[in-house]
Amino acid sequence: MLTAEELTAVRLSLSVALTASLVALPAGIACGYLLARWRFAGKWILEALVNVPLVLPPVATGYLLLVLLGARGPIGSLLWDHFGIRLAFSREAAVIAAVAVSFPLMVRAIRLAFQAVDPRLEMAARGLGAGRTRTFLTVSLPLARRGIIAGWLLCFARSLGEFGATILLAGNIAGETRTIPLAIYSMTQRPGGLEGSWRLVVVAILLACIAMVASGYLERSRADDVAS
Amino acid sequence: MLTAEELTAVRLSLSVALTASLVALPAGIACGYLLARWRFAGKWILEALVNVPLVLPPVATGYLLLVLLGARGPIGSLLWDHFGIRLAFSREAAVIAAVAVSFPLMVRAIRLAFQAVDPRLEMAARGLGAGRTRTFLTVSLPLARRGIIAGWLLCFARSLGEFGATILLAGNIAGETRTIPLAIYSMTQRPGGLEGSWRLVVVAILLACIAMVASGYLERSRADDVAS
Amino acid sequence: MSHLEFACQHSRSAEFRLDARFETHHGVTALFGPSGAGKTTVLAIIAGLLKPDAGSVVHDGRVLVRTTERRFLPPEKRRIGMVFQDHLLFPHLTVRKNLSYSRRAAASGRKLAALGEVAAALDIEKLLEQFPRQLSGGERQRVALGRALLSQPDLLLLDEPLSSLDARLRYRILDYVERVVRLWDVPVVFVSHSQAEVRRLAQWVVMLDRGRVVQVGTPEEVLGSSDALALQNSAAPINLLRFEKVRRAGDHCFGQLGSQEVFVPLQGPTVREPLIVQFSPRDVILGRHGLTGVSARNQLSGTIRQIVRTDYGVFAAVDVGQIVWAAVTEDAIRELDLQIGGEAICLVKAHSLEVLG
Amino acid sequence: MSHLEFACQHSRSAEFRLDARFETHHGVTALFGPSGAGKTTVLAIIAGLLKPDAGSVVHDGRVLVRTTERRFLPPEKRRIGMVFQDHLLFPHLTVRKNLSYSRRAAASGRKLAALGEVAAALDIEKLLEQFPRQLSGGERQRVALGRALLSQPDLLLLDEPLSSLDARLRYRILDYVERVVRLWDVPVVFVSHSQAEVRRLAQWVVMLDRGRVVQVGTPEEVLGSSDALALQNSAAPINLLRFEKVRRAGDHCFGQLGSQEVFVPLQGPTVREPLIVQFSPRDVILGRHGLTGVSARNQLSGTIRQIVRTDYGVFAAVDVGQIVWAAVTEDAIRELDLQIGGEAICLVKAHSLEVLG
Amino acid sequence: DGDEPAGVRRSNRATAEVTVFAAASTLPALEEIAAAYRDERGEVIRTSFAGSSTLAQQILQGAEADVFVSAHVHWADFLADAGLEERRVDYLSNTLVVVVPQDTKPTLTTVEDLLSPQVQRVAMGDPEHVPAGMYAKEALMDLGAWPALKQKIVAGADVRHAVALVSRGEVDAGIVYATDAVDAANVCIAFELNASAERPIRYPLVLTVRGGESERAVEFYEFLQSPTAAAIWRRQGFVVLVRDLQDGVSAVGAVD
Ligand SMILES: Nc1ncnc2c1ncn2[C@@H]1O[C@H](COP(=O)(O)OP(=O)(O)OP(=O)(O)O)[C@@H](O)[C@H]1O
Ligand SMILES: Nc1ncnc2c1ncn2[C@@H]1O[C@H](COP(=O)(O)OP(=O)(O)OP(=O)(O)O)[C@@H](O)[C@H]1O
Ligand SMILES: [Mg+2]
Ligand SMILES: [Mg+2]
Repeated sequence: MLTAEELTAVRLSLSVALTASLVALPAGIACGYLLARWRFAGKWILEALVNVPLVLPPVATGYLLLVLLGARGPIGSLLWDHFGIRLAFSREAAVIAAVAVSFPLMVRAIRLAFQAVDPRLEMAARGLGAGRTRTFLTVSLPLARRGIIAGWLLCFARSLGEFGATILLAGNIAGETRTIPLAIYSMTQRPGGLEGSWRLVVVAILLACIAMVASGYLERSRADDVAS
Repeated sequence: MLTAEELTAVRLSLSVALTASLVALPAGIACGYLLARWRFAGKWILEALVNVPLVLPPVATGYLLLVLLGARGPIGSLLWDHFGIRLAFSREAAVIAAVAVSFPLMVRAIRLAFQAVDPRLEMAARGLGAGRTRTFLTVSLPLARRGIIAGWLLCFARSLGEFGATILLAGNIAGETRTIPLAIYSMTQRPGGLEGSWRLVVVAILLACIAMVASGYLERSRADDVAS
Repeated sequence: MSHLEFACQHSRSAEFRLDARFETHHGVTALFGPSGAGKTTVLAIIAGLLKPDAGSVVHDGRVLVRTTERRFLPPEKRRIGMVFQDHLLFPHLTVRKNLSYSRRAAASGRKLAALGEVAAALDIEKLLEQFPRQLSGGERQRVALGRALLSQPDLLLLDEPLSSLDARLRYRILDYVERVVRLWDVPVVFVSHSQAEVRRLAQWVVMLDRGRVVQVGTPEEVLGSSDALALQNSAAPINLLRFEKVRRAGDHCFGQLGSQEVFVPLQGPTVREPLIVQFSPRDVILGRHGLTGVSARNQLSGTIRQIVRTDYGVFAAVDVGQIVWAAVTEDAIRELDLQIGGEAICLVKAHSLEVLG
Repeated sequence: MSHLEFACQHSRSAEFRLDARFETHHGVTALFGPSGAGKTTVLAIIAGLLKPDAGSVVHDGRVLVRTTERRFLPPEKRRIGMVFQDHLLFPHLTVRKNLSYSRRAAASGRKLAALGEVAAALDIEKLLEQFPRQLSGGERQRVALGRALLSQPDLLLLDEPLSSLDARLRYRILDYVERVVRLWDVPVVFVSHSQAEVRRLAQWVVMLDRGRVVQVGTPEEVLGSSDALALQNSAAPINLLRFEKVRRAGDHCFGQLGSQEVFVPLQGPTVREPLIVQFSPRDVILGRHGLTGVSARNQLSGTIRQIVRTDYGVFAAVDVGQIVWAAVTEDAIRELDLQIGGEAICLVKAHSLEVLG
Repeated sequence: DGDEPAGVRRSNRATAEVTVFAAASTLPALEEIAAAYRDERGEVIRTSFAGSSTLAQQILQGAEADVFVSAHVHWADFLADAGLEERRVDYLSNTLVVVVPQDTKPTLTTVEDLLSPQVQRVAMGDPEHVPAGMYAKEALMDLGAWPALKQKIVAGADVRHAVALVSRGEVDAGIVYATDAVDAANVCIAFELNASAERPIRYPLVLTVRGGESERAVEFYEFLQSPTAAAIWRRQGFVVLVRDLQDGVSAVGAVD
């Protein structure tokens, strides 16, 4: 049904989105917890920082990333000089772009979830001898489970749809960085191409459906026994 | 500090994002509540539908909207024939594009918040004689307040950064639909390129900060009295 | 008079299935039974918070649920006030707003109570502007009770409404609840683990165990019965005397026990037959012969049937027509030479007799 | 022997400020006081769930908090097991996992209890695979108690651990808790509104009111005191006799009341002086002259000082050296011709005397 | 240019306004021309800038464009095929240049240099759809260098993206329009690349059917080709093709 090119794009998209959402998860959880539970001086700065990619057009985010991570950028040149790593225009760049753009969404969902956890339950755990770490792992984390899954899913879905930052940082290289959105974009830019992109659009919609069903399954609330 | 054109873009962006997030709010709350509390046959379809714009590249979303709402589209032609309303290429179109793209984010945050409300509290309210509506307005809604604010904010922020769908549905018309992201895009076409747009980028970042501080204020949790 | 008919089945888990049927047309009905017996489940079904798997609940002719007809009156239409075991106060509302949450109009011609009065009775006047999370456990319980009272209910369901209150408050609130119930004739179904509370408030007791109704009746019947004793396993036997005939004399009366008579002070204007009184073995003084010049009005002579030594003390069973248990000391047994088969006189203060009816 | 020193100030709201200081080196200490007195606040500070504004808590020489030194031992280091008033079970864990949540190793050489034993004692064996939201109120309370017992604590804090249990379970669990406390010598601080529970379990009582310690002492001292009475406001006066001198005789003894002696059965091997006994006015039978041949060992003669008619009945105060209140009926007053200034004999069963010490 | 009266901004449904949809790369020039037109005739022109493809799709979907300035003949053809074209003139052209980051010595002088190992990555507009990329690809194919260079290509979302990549030193060279290269920071032109003879670079000016019905639209359409406008086009680096010669068009003027 799909052409080889389309298939590649789908596979690449999935792998980029999956990698991005998984890579972002630990940081997302850490950030969400920090913002939900701790009070520190520069908290709002961290918050604003995390959220900047949300307000910026993705292209600008991509450009800022390029400035940072590009061969001449402070981080990029460091990586290049010391490790011989070139980030821009690689699959890794696509992942980074996806992470940057979808991270705020993940953090916000996770943060809300942690805020909803009764801090007295955490205190109860500590009273039972669990240190901060064990309390976090056995009480806070599982109780925030739903929000974390939701955050992960948002991140995954947003990564699937990410276009602007990706094309800037990772370019539009078939088989390497040409994810579904980039493929759709490329197609729509050719006369008559728009109509040709419907198959990928359908695939994207299907992916949305699958993700929804999966998340519904993962987040599934245990049956409430109140009548409704 | 800002040129008149930039100021116009900032003002326009704010007004579009504000309108979009406010217009989307009732529907977002309705959808979030429906998805959190009700069980119905086609639930996952509604869910997938809401989430499609998240997975699709915004350009594709924009194109779909254009096909629907454009002068030749089924809805667009209807509006034009019967009401003399032209949606595409207006500020309203920018609002619609922003709503479409940011709606899934809003719904997810709100849905999570409603899921976190103890259904037994709702039952208690009904036992006290409050009907479904009053229960919703006086118990569910205020208890989901934080998530609703978060959802609203996500929607607002995402709307501020929206580019792809906007340029397709609303065009890039100075003073009418040229929001900050479109202005940044337009500037990159001018001498000086991307570098010339830094002022708007800074403005966008500032807006992110303001939004964060504001939401922190709105969502502010009352002091918990457990030691930490 | 209010009438409640309950007949429902409901499975809460593989372990627990409610299958209870009872009726009450009494002002105050107590649900009694061990933890996990299904008391809260019954209340939740009456209030409409739980849809039973099968069965029906009818209150004063109104069908609240009837699964065969697929009828389920939504909770807001039931006019039932409920105090939940875990309070369920609205966390985002102040105490005042919690109390005044219900806007249900008073049923024709009666307004149960005003906020100020209820707050005063429950001693929560100073807490009106607090939020629930700023309250102590007992304070929360009182607010929950107040909220239910102020919802102008036709039926009040109270799930352990006084369990975390000290004696003083408990008495005061019991007084108040009693007054509300009497004055406005609101029927009450309440759950309590305190025999004292049940005896004081309830006219009818439904005893549940493992989801089933094991006994229904007046508090005397139910609380005094062997089932109740088994369930309660109280530390000592309890004395129950049942008088089939009662002779009325002024504001007191005499229960007929064979040829003997027992003086019973009466609170109310009416005497029901049979009359059941209850008293503790510790309220019985054993003697060898009749006494005069004491304020203890009841001296019942009988035969000692049994002397039992338990962890809780020594008890002697005296057959005076019915069995009366007396708590005795080893010294007294020796001194009075109490022996099985011997005669003895039971001295019981009329004050010690609790009339169960 | 365990030793707990508490001296903290903490403002919870504009209305409520805790300012309490007490010490206890007893096995079981009860916190007693009306709702909102600050009992939960005290426990929360001891457990480390609340940082006091100022003050210190020292347990067995370990400084748990000392604000002047900015020391605050985190709760997980305190080895304190707590049962919360609202249970705070982990909603995402089964009962079994809740019970076994604590992995704290038993303190040197002692393991308080195993899961199976605790579950059996608390009658929650069938619930082990359930989740907290599937439990009834009383079941939750028992799981919370079990969880605290299984955390191998050096100090147990129990906040109304038995309030929603029926008498049978309550007795059984009291027995078990008593055993745990005795066998393993774990000190306990507990909150209860039940005088019976306090009398049964506690060796030391700290009475709180409005954030202040109003009295500290043995249960007899505190529960019998006028303060306690005022706080408790029990429906009737309570009789307390204080014997400065006690004559020991076998397994009982005689308290000296002027020239009269009061027979007191004793449970323990030792007699403390002064000896305080308590009994209800309803346990007193008034007579006009001495009696023989009755099992009631105590006949105290005295002068009637007062006759009071209350909502709860009629009471006569007899001065037998100390005041003894007796509940009487109007009939008895008439028949025995009781008058203020007249002589009377108080007949009190030795069994009715509760020794507070 | 941003300070039009507020009333104008609001009147988005005023059909009377002349609306121009123009390829983003013509933005600086067109804004200047519109300003000149306003000064001269007192009439405000509504402009919308985006990729040519986007604009063409929008017009196809019924967007109220009177004039369409396309960066590629494809999209003009596309509209013509859809029957939306009233008049068209391939009025402008552009030049392809190879640019390098300013701080690298401009050692590149020929296409062969691009193939050398010292050049690892070459940025250009996406040859699949960005006009500049398509022209560059055809030019390279003409030179036979495309197959070898293909691997080194970094496809930009548009020319500006390619220019940015060069100026950031992200790539070793870029193939862009002269119009984009002139004013770009940290970029200098190494050499010019001749466009394919078969497919010369053309910017068609299209008067849509809708525009043909409006006198004012036609007026502006003609103004776009007036000497005033031509001067502006040229100043912005475009090549203006003049039609006064018999055999079609010839280039006059070049980079300023
Ligand atoms: N949501 C639930 N899911 C599954 N089982 C439940 C649920 N709620 C209660 N149960 C079970 O149903 C039984 C009856 O519960 P119920 O709350 O009616 O008891 P109860 O008589 O009120 O006890 P208590 O005095 O302890 O409050 C219990 O065994 C309990 O474990
Ligand atoms: N989080 C809080 N914020 C403000 N005030 C509080 C808070 N928690 C408790 N209080 C107040 O502090 C006082 C003491 O509360 P505490 O819970 O210690 O009482 P308690 O003795 O345990 O009462 P109870 O027997 O009703 O549980 C109460 O008046 C209560 O209103
Ligand atoms: Mg219950
Ligand atoms: Mg408390």
